Amino acid sequence: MILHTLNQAPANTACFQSALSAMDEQDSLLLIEDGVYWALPAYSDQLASIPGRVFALEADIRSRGVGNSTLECIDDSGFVQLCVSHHKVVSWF
Amino acid sequence: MILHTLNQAPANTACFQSALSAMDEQDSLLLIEDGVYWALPAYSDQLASIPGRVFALEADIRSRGVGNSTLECIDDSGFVQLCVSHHKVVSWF
Amino acid sequence: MIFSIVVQAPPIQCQGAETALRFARALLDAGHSIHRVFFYRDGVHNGSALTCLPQDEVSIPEQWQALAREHKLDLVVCIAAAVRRGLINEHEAGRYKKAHWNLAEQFELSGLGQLVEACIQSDRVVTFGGRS
Amino acid sequence: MIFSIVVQAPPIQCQGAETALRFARALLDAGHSIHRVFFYRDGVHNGSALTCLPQDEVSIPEQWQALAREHKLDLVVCIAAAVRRGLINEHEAGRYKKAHWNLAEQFELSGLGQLVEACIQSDRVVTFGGRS
Amino acid sequence: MSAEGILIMTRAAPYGSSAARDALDAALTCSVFEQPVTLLFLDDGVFQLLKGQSPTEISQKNLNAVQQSLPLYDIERLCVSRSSLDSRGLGTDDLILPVEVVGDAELPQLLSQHRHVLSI
Amino acid sequence: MSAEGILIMTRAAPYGSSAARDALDAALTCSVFEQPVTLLFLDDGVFQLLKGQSPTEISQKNLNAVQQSLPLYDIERLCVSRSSLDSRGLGTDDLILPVEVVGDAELPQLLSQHRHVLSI
Repeated sequence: MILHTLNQAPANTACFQSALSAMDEQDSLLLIEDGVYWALPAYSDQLASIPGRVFALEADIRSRGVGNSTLECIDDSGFVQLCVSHHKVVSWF
Repeated sequence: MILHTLNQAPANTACFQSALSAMDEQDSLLLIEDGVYWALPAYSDQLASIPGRVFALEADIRSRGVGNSTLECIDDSGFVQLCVSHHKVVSWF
Repeated sequence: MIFSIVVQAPPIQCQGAETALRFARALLDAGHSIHRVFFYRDGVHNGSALTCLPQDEVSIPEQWQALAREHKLDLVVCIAAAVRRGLINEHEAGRYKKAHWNLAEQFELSGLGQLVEACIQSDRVVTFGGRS
Repeated sequence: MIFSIVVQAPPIQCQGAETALRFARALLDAGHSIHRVFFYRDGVHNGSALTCLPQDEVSIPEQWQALAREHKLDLVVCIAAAVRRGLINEHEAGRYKKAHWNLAEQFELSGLGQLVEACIQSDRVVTFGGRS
Repeated sequence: MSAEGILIMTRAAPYGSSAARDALDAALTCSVFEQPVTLLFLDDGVFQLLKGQSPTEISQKNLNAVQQSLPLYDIERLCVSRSSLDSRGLGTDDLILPVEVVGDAELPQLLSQHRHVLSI
Repeated sequence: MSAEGILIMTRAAPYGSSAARDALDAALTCSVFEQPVTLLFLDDGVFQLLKGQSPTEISQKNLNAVQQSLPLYDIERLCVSRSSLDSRGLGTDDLILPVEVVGDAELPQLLSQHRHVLSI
């Protein structure tokens, strides 16, 4: 039950791949900052291969013009709730 | 006749690929700082696909324990000479 | 729940410091407590008293200060990382014979032990990073 | 040949500033001239007067200063990038009502126009970057 | 070959780092000093031009606004890497401004056309 | 599941950035405060452990020297990603210290064994 945060845009594939390999199906991934570009349709296969649930930080999605993503968007208080509902937080940057 | 410098280690494949795509056979690539890890045998195929000549900065190779590379190593004065013998310098980081 | 926050991102060049601030506010709004905010690596620049911005922009260091005043936050800047990067308080200025100093009020220089202690005392430790 | 150097890497967290220094020395050794060294983005921290290192380490800002004194180098720090990051001289301290300042001697705050002018005047412009 | 002007190459996504804004500032300054300038968007840098940005919640200035003023500043060429767009599933319709789409094979020539290349 | 101690995860090559040194400093401090600590080297972070480093020319301190002192500090576990080693053509013989090689499938468990994970 780990919450992983990832703030790197798609050119940093190594960061995404490593986060993925460190996750199991009980974990969740929260895309923040430039990490929200992974929510674009072009990356739906990569997102689908993530074992756990995936979220994106709403403020970062809106800031960047990453529209109509099917991801579950959460605000800062949702981020806090995810931290509480998981046992720890691992940051990928 | 462009000298390209690259300072990113192999996890940053996008940086290496973009540098490569911007080079033609008259250009040269100088690996500096963490870029010298591309001189490891594991990356010989990628290096072989570079259209121009490839150099590595000696101080960075020695610092990192990247041994017995077949690349041409140059010192800081060699770096200066490459800047002079090419028309411009493009930095990839 | 008891949280600690680790900030490794500098305040201007990376977004991490701003994200950390918003997260800290959301924590307090939700009734959690923040044991400590620890600034490490280039994150130490969050503690600069000399940041100067146009009037329509609010500086990240000032926002940390305001939050610390209101909620009695413990803002600790890693001393080893800070002095190397030219972020010092009056005491260090004396020790290194510098005529000036630049650590903002509310921030305190201390050792990496404060990061370890934060880990021991906190239920959750959340890191906000830069890139390098 | 006339060179200019652009430094975008901060002095501690990235190697780029040190590489730029070695490159600058090699340029001068080879008889080339350096029109300007321009510090941009987090590279502005190269101009800090408050960097404090253990006695067995030499600070990057001090090495730039020594090189500038010996070779009359023009070390220009981007003023917009600098003041946002808390790097100011006495004049800016007055303007922004700060009691302290921290720009090292030999460094000068000026606009991005100095970068463009360096491009116009130089045969080669070589950039040393950080990562973010 | 008469290489002229300055090419500013930018490869980072906006807002996560200040690179996008810093590259724009440099380009605008070139223009103020009447230097021909080209902006080249590569890799994650193509995200800088996405439409519909609205970064008030993250306390940053909207880059789209500055970008729309680029034509007024006589910034002559905005070049975007085709492969960077393609791999991100983006087309020119997704971008805030009309741009020149550059294939990988044209990159070396684009670089050599300019007197200096600044990476920001 | 009793999660105990601190895992420090480090993913950057040494010398190009200060991350390697900063991660080591944090690990040594954990040890001074008698906290069980594990170092995990992932991605380019595995280069931190390469033998034969000699960074005097670039004015940096030799990390190999600090690394060799790790056992004296009771740093209990040094974990290295197998896939990161493999993709770089490296084996444990290339490394300065004996390490625990961790497959991708074991990574989730390694993370969950620790109370906190710090990325540096």
